[in-house]
Amino acid sequence: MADIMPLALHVPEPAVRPGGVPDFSSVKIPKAGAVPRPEVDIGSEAIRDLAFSIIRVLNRNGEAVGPWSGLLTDDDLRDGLRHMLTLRTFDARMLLSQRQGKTSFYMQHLGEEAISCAFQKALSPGDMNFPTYRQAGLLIASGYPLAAMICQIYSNIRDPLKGRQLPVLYSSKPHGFFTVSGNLATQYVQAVGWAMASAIRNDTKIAAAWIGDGSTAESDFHAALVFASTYKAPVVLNIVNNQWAISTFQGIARGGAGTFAARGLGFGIPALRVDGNDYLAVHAVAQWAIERARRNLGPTLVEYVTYRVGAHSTSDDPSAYRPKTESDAWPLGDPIIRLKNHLILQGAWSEERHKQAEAEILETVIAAQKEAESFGTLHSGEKPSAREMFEGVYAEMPPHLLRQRQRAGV
Amino acid sequence: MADIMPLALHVPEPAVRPGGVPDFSSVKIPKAGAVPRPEVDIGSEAIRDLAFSIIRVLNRNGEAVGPWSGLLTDDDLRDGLRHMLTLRTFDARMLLSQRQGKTSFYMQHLGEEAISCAFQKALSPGDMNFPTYRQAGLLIASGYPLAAMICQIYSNIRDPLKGRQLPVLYSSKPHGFFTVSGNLATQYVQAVGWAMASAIRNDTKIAAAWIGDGSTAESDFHAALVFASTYKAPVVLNIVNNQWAISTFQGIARGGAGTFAARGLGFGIPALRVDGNDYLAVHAVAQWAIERARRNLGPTLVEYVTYRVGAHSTSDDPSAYRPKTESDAWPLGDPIIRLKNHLILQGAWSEERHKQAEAEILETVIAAQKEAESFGTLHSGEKPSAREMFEGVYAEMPPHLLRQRQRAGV
Amino acid sequence: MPRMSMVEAIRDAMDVMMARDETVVVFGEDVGYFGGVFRCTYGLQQKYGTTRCFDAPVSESGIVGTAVGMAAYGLRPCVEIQFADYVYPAYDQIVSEAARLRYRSNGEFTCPLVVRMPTGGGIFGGQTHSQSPEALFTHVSGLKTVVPSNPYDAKGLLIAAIEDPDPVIFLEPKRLYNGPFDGHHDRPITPWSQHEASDVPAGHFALPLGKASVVRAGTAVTVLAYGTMVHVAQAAAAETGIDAEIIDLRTLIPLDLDTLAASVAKTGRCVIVHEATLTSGFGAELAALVQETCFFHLEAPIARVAGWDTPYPHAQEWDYFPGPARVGRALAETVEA
Amino acid sequence: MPRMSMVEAIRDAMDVMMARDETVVVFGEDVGYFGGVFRCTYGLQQKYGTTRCFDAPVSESGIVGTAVGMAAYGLRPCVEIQFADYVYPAYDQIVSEAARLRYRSNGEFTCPLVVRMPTGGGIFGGQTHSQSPEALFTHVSGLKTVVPSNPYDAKGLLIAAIEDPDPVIFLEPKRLYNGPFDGHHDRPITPWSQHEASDVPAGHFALPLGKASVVRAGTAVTVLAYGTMVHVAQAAAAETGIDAEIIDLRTLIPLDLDTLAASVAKTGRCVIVHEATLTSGFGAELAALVQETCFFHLEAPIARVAGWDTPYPHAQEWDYFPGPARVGRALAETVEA
Ligand SMILES: Cc1ncc(C[n+]2csc(CCOP(=O)(O)OP(=O)(O)O)c2C)c(N)n1
Ligand SMILES: Cc1ncc(C[n+]2csc(CCOP(=O)(O)OP(=O)(O)O)c2C)c(N)n1
Ligand SMILES: [Mg+2]
Ligand SMILES: [Mg+2]
Repeated sequence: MADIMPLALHVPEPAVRPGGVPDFSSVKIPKAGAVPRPEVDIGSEAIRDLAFSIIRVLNRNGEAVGPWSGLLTDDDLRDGLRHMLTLRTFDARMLLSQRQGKTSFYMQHLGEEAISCAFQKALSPGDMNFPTYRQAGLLIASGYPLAAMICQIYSNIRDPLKGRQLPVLYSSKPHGFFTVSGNLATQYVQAVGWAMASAIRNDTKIAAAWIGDGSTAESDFHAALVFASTYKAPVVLNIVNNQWAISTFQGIARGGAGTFAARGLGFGIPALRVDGNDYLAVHAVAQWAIERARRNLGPTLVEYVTYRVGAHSTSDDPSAYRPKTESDAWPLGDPIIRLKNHLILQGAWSEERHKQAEAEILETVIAAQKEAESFGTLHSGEKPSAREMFEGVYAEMPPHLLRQRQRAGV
Repeated sequence: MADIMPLALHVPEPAVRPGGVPDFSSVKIPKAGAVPRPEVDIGSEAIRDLAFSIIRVLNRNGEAVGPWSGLLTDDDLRDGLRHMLTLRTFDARMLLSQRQGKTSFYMQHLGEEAISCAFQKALSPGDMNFPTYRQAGLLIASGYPLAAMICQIYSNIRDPLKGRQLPVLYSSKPHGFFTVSGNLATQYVQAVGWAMASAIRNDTKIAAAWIGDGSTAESDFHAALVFASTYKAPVVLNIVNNQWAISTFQGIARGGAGTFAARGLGFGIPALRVDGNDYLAVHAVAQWAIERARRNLGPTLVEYVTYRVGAHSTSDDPSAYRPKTESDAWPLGDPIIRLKNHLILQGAWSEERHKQAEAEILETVIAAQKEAESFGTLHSGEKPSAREMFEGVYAEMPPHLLRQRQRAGV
Repeated sequence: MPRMSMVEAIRDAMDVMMARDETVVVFGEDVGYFGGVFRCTYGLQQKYGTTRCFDAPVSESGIVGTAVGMAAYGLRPCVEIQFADYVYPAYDQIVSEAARLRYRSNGEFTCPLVVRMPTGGGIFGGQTHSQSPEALFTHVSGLKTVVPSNPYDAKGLLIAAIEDPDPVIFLEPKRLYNGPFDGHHDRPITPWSQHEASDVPAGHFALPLGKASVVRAGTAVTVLAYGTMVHVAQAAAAETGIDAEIIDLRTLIPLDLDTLAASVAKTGRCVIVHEATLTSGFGAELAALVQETCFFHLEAPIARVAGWDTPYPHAQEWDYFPGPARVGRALAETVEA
Repeated sequence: MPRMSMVEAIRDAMDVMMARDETVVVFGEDVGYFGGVFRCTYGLQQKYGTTRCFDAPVSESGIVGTAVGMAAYGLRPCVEIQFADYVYPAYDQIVSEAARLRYRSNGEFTCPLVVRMPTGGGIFGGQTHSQSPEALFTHVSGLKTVVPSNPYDAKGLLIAAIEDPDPVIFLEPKRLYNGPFDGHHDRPITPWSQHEASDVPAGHFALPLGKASVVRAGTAVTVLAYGTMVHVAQAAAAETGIDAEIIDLRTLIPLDLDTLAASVAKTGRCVIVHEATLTSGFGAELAALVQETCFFHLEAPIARVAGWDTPYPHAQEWDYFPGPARVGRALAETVEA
């Protein structure tokens, strides 16, 4: 043992920190159109490589190329563009609202708009998303009223959740949007259970689970994969890899695996990686995975490669832990600009129409905001009552809560 | 959606149930010596296949063949045989003791003796095992006194654990045997933490984590792999796949993955499968993985393919859920017979010496048992005192416990 | 009426509900083909098929996590945790999710889920097969917590729990599974068939959650107990000859405070008994409530008899267990105080 | 003495211990490079390197699970759970492992571990950034539970916790991090620098675990409080003019029952205040102990003022929070009863 060298702990570090020059040269990006599109009933082993590559449709010139292209009409794509623009505009207004003290907290999607917007497009009515706090695009793309979202964010008297829940933790059963938890990863396994229930009842609905790169480290992620793998649950297991978990770079959660998609392979679950900033690619992969689920072929794991351009939340300042210009260096570009350029190239859009759309959307968002504000904000106007606070803990209020409500005098 | 077929839940079932004919034709068993032995600093991707094969050294004729052979001397092997025989004899006596009411509970190793006995042989003093309840071979192979084990099982006045712990949940720091938990999987991640601590302190000790096939479904398994992968902890992650978790066959925990070893690949952790009934193969693979850890190359996942021949515990009757003859059909044979035959073939052992060894070992075990019984059994003789029950909850007894002990009048 | 053990009553409750309601599903570790390590689900897979009753991976968080999703879908999962000692990996799903779905979604999503688990000691199970974690659930808003003490109650309460629109923690004192147990471990075991509470109605019958039962009327002191301790308290009363009024709480949340308070107002004295460790056990809440509600009736301090604040030991099981002698002593002290 | 906020005092405690003892390691989510979302570990990685202070994956069970292993090896890990609301995934490791290593191994393996976590509401954090789960730890034998209410105590108690040979749950009222808070959320925030408890000794200094402090002497009623509620109780006493004796428990387990009992024996009345939900909160244990110990001194029922039995709501935060008005009302009722 005398010649044994002492051990040393390996602690992964991001390539650069504030003050350094952003460097994404380690992110290997295949050409658009390069990754094949297998049949949906293929086994996970046969498509191992897809967990280590990146499926892309839009190339640098804005053309849609390769086997994953050609699924959406120009109308669909203009819809998609509008959804993304709406989400981005909504985010900007709500960030401002938070700074103005109209609410306590907000979380934006900047740079990640394509993922939730394009995914929702591939779902059918009745399907259920189990989202995190960064998938409001699912709501927007499914037509949920913006004013209702803002009322939730303001915790005002029209908040559908009666002021009980933190801003952005929406819920809408009719829009297939499961009540968001503040606890990370808990809902990943619930999505699997929901999907199992659909299969138990011989239903046709499928579920979609959502998680961030950082949160894949949580134990519930494992439970979800175990149950999905064992019972072949009709669920799409989405991982949004936006490179950061608050101040922690994705290497801390990922460890020695090349990718997050690789996790699925240990369970025999087909796993794909996709350019998360490419609306067409996201939609195509979502459709593929959803079809697998719908045809009872079991779960699919999808890793969306993207970048969190904004702060983690309004409580966060990313300049403390990463170079300010890192987002500019991100090699996959901006999802809105890329789709816009594609549509223009197709002759289905123009700079002018884009400006007009932006203006219209801003107007719509402002109108929704005004509507919401007519019902108050967190610190002004009528609030959900203290009486509401005691409701809904149980279907029927038990004696001890009745006593407490009485004591509170409400 | 009209043409969408209804979903249906897939619930895995074992190939046969009581009344059926045992069938292990689906267990693909490569020839002994067929699997290559890579350098220890190889990357996990380069040895993917090792997670889907089975490393074997002893062939049908009892010869040790291939690149994983040749590490142990005849003396070593005779030691190993003695350890396995001791464990088997010990088990038989303790099962009997439990039926005689000398203790409440017992768990045997029948068919799995090679794993813990051979693994221990590859460790160095100071290394730490985090075992489950089915690795007493680690203690036996490291020379822990049998009488002390029996005193623990009897919860008698000489029980090193003062009667506090369930039988077989031993603890021995000097023998590198971490206090066994009754809660499954919790200690897998503790082993990783212990190994990280060794690396933090620039020590040379490594840790070994142990888990059963069924327990890999627990969430702590994931936490262990995440932390081991991220910090490259010097730990060997052992999975004993004995085909059953109480009444539940391994397919329920494994799901769609071909093997349990495959789990490691999702984390970039080198993963090997080994014939758990082949003392030489177990030792060789253990040595390889331990060397990796010792050289700070990080964690290794090892799946031991074996079969739980006995009942899960003395509370279990396996004939209720699997064919009685299933263990006879198990294709990897009996670890003791295989090592014995090998030694005989080598000319280093004989039927006679074997019988003699069996007799000697039986005598040793009986002597230990007599010694232990002189200090009482669970229901006879002096017991660890009620006073002991109040000790050791904290280093120093806080006032409320003092009051309770007083109240108890002890 | 058929005679049933507690195991049979629990099984029958699930059987009745699975037959009546297609959305009831049962799963957990070893509960499918084998029928559970305590045999509470024996025969259900055979009768209702593998998609209504099945084996789960050894993952308590996965069992409860998937069950929460199923409940949100519209099923009524009734899952088993093999021992209450193993519920902790599922604790987050119970506390942060099951208990809060209704509240945080304003009723859009609900969680009609039952989590069954064997609880308590007395079987030489050591520290990981003996725990009584009820207080860890009674502190959590949104949960109901039930602890039956006999076959009749077990069936009626389990059916009510399965029918309840909210998550219910259903703790089954394992030492009572096959017969009543009054703490005299050295005496022969009596089966349920000789106990009147084994007369269990066939078919559907539910007992309301939130109603205690007075199992022995008395005037000298009120005893609050649940699960195994109901039987121990009865033995203690009989052996001391103290005219105790013994109340079986049956459900801890919601609590039948009116019945408790009426009794203590009458007797002026109160002894609380549970097997869980003393500090921050449910007995603390009971003592706090009783002194608050009945302060001006109380003639003596409320006493608590409970498991000691140590892990549940193996060899010293009967030193740990709050048996009739300890309860009797508290009765005597309280009556004399 | 240097003036410190609570964040600074906590950081300083870790800094002092890391400098003194090479076996002290600090990790958790975002605690390394960034220094923690509340900045409690800011600068420690830079000073002691990435193997002494580092970022952990988002896995509370992994953080505590690896820390238990490290503690068993011989380190003294001091880990952070980002919010107490997120401790549940680690609950099994705390309850089944950290709390029991010493007992079940008869002292062969021990667990000198500190789990720090921000607790309590008052920052509009909604149901998942506001919880006070202390009662879930006080029920578990083998754990100590500490809740400081000011910078001085925070430093002294955290150093004692790190030096303690057993696992300590260290709950930091996040609303107190940057200034004392008496519940008057509509008044301007005062920083710690204006409070005498921000006079914190430099270097090593430890306060014993298990000693309460009388923060206001009085004769009319005893108030038992900890964390944020110590300040709320002081405001309530000032505003009602009731001569309350206010006791800051500082550590819940071990509890300084002698100090509590002496006070209640003197005042004959007791009000217990905590922010956690009422039912089965630590106040229940306090009420049970006080009535047991001081029964013949008590002139009025012991009152509890606590968070309501609901999840912590967002909009109704100040309806939920047991502020000075509610505490004052209980003081008045108890004094008049
Ligand atoms: C159980 C739990 N632990 C910790 C947190 C605090 N937290 C909120 S978001 C976050 C980072 C999540 O990162 P990631 O999963 O990558 O998602 P992203 O924010 O990048 O979308 C953390 C640690 C939490 N909400 N829940
Ligand atoms: C957390 C937890 N859940 C459940 C159990 C009950 N239990 C004990 S052993 C066992 C099966 C374990 O099977 P496996 O991991 O394959 O190990 P083996 O017994 O085959 O060696 C179960 C479910 C437990 N001890 N701990
Ligand atoms: Mg992220
Ligand atoms: Mg097994």
